Amino acid sequence: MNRSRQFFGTVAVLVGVALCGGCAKSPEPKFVLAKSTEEIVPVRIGDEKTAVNPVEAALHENFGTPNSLVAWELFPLDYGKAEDDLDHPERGTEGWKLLHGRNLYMQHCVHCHGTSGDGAGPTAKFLNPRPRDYRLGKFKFKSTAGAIRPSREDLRTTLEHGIPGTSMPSFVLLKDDLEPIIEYVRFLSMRGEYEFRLYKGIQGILGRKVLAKGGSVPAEAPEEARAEFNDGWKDTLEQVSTDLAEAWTTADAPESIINPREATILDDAKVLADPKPRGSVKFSGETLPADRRVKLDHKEGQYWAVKSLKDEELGFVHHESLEARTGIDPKTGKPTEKSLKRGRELYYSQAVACFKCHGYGGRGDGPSTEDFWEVGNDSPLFQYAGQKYEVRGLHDDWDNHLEPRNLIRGVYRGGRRPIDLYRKVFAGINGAKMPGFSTSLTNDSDLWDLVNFVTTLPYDQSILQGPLPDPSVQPPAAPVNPQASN
Amino acid sequence: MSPWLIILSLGSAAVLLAGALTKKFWPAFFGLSAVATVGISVLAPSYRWWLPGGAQSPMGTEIDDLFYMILIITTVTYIAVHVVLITALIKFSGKPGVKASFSHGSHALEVVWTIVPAAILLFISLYQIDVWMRFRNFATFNRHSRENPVAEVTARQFEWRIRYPAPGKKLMQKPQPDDLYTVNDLHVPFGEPVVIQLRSEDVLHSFFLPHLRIKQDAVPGAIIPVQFQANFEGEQELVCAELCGWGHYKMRGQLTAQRKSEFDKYLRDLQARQSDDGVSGGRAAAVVTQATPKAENHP
Amino acid sequence: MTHGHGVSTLKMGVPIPNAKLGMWLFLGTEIMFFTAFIGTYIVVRLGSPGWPTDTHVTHINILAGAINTFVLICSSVSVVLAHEAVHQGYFTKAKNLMILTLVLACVFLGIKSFEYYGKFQHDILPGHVPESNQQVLDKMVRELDVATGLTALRQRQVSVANELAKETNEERKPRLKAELDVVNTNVSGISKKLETPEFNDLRRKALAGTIKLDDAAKALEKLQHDHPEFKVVHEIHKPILYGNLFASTYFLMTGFHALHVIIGMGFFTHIIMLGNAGRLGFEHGTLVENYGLYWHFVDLVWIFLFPLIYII
Amino acid sequence: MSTHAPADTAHAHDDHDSHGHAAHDSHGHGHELSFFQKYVFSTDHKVIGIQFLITTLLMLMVGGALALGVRWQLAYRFSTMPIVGQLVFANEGGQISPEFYTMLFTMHATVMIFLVIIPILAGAFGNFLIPLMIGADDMAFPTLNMLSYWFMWPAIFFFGLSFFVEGGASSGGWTNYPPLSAIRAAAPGSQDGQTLWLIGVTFIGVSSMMGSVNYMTTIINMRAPGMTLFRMPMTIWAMFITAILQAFALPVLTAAGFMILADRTIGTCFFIPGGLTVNNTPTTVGGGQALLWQHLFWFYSHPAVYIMLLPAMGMVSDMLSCFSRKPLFGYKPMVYSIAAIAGLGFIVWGHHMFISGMNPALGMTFMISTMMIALPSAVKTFNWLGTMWGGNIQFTTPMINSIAFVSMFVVGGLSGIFMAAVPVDIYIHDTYFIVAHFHYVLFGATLFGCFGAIHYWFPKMWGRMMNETAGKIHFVISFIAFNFTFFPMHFLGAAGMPRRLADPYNYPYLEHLLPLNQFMTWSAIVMGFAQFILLANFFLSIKYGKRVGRNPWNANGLEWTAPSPPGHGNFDILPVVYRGPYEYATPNLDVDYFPQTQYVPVEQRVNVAHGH
Repeated sequence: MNRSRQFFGTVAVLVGVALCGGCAKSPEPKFVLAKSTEEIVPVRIGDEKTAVNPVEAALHENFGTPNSLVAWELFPLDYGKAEDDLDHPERGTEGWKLLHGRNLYMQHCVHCHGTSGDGAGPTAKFLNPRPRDYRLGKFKFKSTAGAIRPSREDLRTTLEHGIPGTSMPSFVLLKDDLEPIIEYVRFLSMRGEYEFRLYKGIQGILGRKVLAKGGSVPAEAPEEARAEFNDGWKDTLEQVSTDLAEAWTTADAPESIINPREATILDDAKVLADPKPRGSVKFSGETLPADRRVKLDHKEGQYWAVKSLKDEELGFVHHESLEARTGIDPKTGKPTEKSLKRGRELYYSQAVACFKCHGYGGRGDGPSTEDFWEVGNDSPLFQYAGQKYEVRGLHDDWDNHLEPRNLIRGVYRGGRRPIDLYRKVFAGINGAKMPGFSTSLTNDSDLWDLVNFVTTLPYDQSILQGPLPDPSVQPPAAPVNPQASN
Repeated sequence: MSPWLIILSLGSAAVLLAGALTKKFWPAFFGLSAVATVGISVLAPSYRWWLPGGAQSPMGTEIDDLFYMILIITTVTYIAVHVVLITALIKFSGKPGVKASFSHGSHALEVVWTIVPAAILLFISLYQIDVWMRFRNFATFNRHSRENPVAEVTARQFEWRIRYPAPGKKLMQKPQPDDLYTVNDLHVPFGEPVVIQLRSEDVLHSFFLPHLRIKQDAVPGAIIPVQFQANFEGEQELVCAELCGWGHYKMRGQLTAQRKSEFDKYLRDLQARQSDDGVSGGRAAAVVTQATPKAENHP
Repeated sequence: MTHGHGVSTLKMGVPIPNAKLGMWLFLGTEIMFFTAFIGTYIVVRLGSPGWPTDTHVTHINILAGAINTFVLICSSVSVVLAHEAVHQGYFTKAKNLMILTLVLACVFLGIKSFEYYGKFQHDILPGHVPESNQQVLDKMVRELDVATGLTALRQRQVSVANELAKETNEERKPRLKAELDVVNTNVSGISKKLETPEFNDLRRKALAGTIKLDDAAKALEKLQHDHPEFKVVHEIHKPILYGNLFASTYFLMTGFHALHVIIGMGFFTHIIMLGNAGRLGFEHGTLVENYGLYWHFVDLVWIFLFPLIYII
Repeated sequence: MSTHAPADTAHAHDDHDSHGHAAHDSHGHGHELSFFQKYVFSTDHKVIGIQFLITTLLMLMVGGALALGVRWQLAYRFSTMPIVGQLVFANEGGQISPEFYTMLFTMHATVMIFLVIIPILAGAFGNFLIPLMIGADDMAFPTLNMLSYWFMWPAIFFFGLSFFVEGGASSGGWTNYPPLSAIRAAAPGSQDGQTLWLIGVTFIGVSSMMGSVNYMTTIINMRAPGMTLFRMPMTIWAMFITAILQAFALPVLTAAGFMILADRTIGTCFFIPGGLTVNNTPTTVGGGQALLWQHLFWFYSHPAVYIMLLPAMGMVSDMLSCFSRKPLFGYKPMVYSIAAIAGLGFIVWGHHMFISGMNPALGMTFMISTMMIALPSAVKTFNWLGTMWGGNIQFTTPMINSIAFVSMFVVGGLSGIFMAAVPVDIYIHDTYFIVAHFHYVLFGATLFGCFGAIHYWFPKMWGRMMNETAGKIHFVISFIAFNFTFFPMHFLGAAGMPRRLADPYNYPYLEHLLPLNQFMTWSAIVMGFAQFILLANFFLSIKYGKRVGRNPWNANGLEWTAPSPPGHGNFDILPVVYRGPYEYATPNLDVDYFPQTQYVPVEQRVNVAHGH
């Protein structure tokens, strides 16, 4: 009997210990502060009794924590107002979309992109390329120009198609759930950018030197100094939030989207002498809006009948027009030899110089990848701006090593449609070293020639053959930053 | 909790109690476990803890039939073995002073219980060889679908990349400029055997269509044709069934089976979308016109 | 575990000492070990549409292999004689025969390393063999870059410059500056000397893939003639399809065999040391026999490997 | 050392030490040995066996903890995982990362297979029982034996270390399929963790190889006088055949391990096909075959499945016969069955690869051989039933565990037929049906067999009994929780739930399985904690258990004639064997057992049934 008691006593103790270990309080997910924000020494703001980190306080007030989110009306954020929807009872809660988005984000995205959207989740460090850090407000693959934020539609495209050639998979099957995720990603991005800009704001008020040492206005600083800081800080908060709100509002405006400069070929069209192939012909000669889908009908060899589906406009386009604009042979739908030749010329030209990054053989191993590149002012490592990365090769704005695309593989991260490639050539890739050529190549047909060249490369490498550019020209000293103009 | 479960648990308690009172606790215990096992298996389908609906492909139906055949054989064996076991436990529970019967075995019994299972097992294996050969032997595939694979499915970490030939063309092993690409959503015409070419770009994956009972590993370095026939119209799951890395569970795809005409239209739409160059009357239109010389006037 | 004296008639089991039985069983596991390798070789070879068999391409030396086979067979004989000598009590003779075996094993390894040297010379190493024209050219570019040494130097340049920029201690700055100057001079000197127009031209064309292999070989030869620094670049040979797989299996099988040879040499050394110490006696009969068994096994494996790798 | 004196003279010399064999001189005098030589680096097979046993019991808890991690994720996907989540994944609110999940199940399998099941059977019981049951004074090569134990520790160390290196532990599944495991960039766990895993497995391989050569030599050559092959207990037969399997299958895995290690480190390409792009690292060059690894791996690992089962079968046969107080039914068919399982075990490996894209004709061949291997298993089951039938069954803890073994083995065996049938396997391959199947065999059968064996031979190890009540409570909880945990897995498999998914409910057709999974998880937790009862019972009984004499179970085997615990050299008199080990309930004897060593004068023999 005694012996049995000993057994069970021991067992009970062991079980108890194990249970206590297992049932400790579960941690809450938390937004991580950027490294730079953490360096700020707390100050007393306004009439506060205790010193706080001003950026942290502002973030907490305006965005909350993952478990209690705060949606700011000022931002163009559809956080999901409460609805009466019997089919979806969860929509009755205020902010349901953001909450739903957060839940989905915590299930599908957090491992790579991190709770704060800093691209530093537990899985991130092993992925190549690294997951996006949303906090700079920069997105690579989008249809909007330059540094403009991505539209909701762009984010949806990325989620639906994934990013081929990277670890970002396609989430196309989430369907209705995509919208909340997009909204939450926008929320995280705004939050991160807000943080980043506030830091820059403090830097502006206090000067860079103080911050470089990780300093701020000490709590015991003279009253005037603190008052001055508080005034400046108030302005900064206001300025940053309105700027941000505007930036994100612009993103969804239709005019932010890049379309081919000559989006239609109708303006070139000539009305035939006998304008009666099919009843009355109404042709204005004006440029049709880009979103209007047009169908072509093959007609008598050299002419194309163009019919707008929307309002039955009918016009005739010269056979050569399509070819002249986009380098496509309308008979075969394939790029013309002339276009490919011109594309090659541009690829190896000193003005466009694609080969410098994408390589002499299009394999993404150009001379630029052999150089050491400088840290930019905008990068998270801006305190080292002017110094060089010790890893050879290009770096993106997130300080990650960057490999120019291998054009032979036929994998296009931003999408493989001609319009996607056009946009890349037109405006460059935001955050990466790919510059836009909208200013250097004023003629759209040049851009299309490049697109044709690039889309043909995976299937026919013979178009690379020919003399190589003059070796005496060194690679450019600094990258052409597409954001510089914005 | 369903009433069945309540009845089950109360019954179990009663049996165990009765066993304990009659000093037959252990026979009752093991007997109960056997009864419970069978019982829960009978109940399982009503909780949908069972095959995900009837098989939606002819091959799947045959596999289901085999499954049920084996299930019957094994259930009978299971019950028989346990009846003997429990009987032995009840009948021969130890009694003090009683000596067990002295026997080293029986040659006749050994022969019987070697030959009977052997015959059954041999029957099972020979019975199903043709199903297996139809699944894996390419020569038995429908000739038309074998020569005209509907798509190439390339598995990669962690998604299914799908490549269709342009409408009216054949799928080539080497990618063609006019191939059509999608991701995670495989469309096929329904009601006819189709063949896909299965590839892998990085590690092992497995192309698993649970509702069609189709599964085939995607082996890097190999192209494996897989034939199946979707007997439904609509969408079903496509799952990766071979560990392929950290995001294995993320590799969710979908099989959409459509009427032939809808499938063709799907491909044409895909083609138009993919050749979109933002220029009205540009490449998209040209390509569509190329594929269908007589343009349709309705969208 | 030796059995010097007679075995009881009531002893169950087989009439051999435990140690010998153990050795036989161990050799059984060893057979399976090499079976896996040989099986792999057969599978990958039959499973590959092509295989490099031309000895000019693979730099396999059949003669060396044949000599090695002969050497190993001789050593097997000498080890048997050594065992016999121990049994008969001629311990010095046994020791001498063991020394002979050891020497033969050394000869084997010598010839083997000569062969390996050839492989290294021509870079027929796993993962190093180009299997397409572009890979040949890429490899040449890589080796050219290594030959100039500029990549490493430029790396150093950057890290010293960064160190200098980060350095707050004024006293240390001059030293870093001086170092930076030295590196800078080195870089520009070497660059001027080696990065000639011909060098750049060859490199560029190779990267673009627009140069024929023969032309590249000629250009490389000229570079090597002008600058001995480029001598380390391997000569350009045609791509070898399945060359990497060949090299993998070759090194795997011969490597593990050589490892077994080395272990066997350790055994022989043990016996020789016993002999030198004058402690070799009748009780070592089983030990010598076991070592001999092991050695026969090593010999046998080679007899399989020789035709598999060298002849077919 | 094994020159036993003739049997009849052995009685005269009970002073064992006075024999003074050469081999004994070095370790024949216990009092001269230091603590380390006696208990740590001991060459005594009993000490080594107990070392193995305690190590594997501890590893069982480790492997169980890893399994609970897996179960937790399946029940509460991406919510706070106790302990690990709080410690490692605080920023994410305690939800584990998906790659950590892959590491959990990989290391669960690794620990359970390589550090628990194989060593507890071959290492612990093999070591402890073989010399005792065949009447030898120790293993043939005691030093090798010691090494085989200590070679396990580097493996434990490397497996443990792998959790703390960059990228974490191996995450390619215990099957370690390349290219996932061969290319460093393919998964976080494919970095250094995978290398450590391979090194660890190589150590286990060397350890097993040393052990199996030792067992084979001992069993062949060191049996006591009279112990003919067909008088050996089933345990010994099973151990013998297991050792053969291990010795001749394992080197293949070791060789394959070296190859994959070379692929990972020095640029060979045995298992890496050319032209792959994994995680954007440079495209692979070469032309190896990914499937080759599967062939080599399963060439070992299918026999390994029997390595993980046969010894338990043997021990259960002994226990069933003893507690049915009745001779084993069909001794020779049982032996032939084991041999047949081992023989066929070498030619069925392809059934793990039915859907891997290998030649369909091969698939057919493997299907038939796989179906046929079910036959000896069935024969064994029937023989166990035959043993109990007509017996005088005593429901001791070892016995109820053995009955559980039979019952669970039937489930595991029958579910095997589903997957042996290739067309059905197309559907259930890599689903939870497989998981259910092998857990029924490995846990339901083998581990319950081991639990029984621990209770059965504990008195021989320590001279004390384990507590019967605690043993029965442990059994009841474990058995119920085990079935609650693993039986529903058949349903999950039938519902098409694939293995190794960190979040199966990502697929809508599996969403309704969540409550069932939660139920299973809680059952698993109960099962896990129930093992503390076993541990407590084990360790406390060493000190407080009831003292017993040499033969507490009235069993026949040679081991029961040795003192409890046996001293150095095991037997105080060299045993001579007169009959097989299963002569229970012999007519015309007063008692119902008839030890193998009991001598019967000639004039009485007519009245006593002959042994084997």
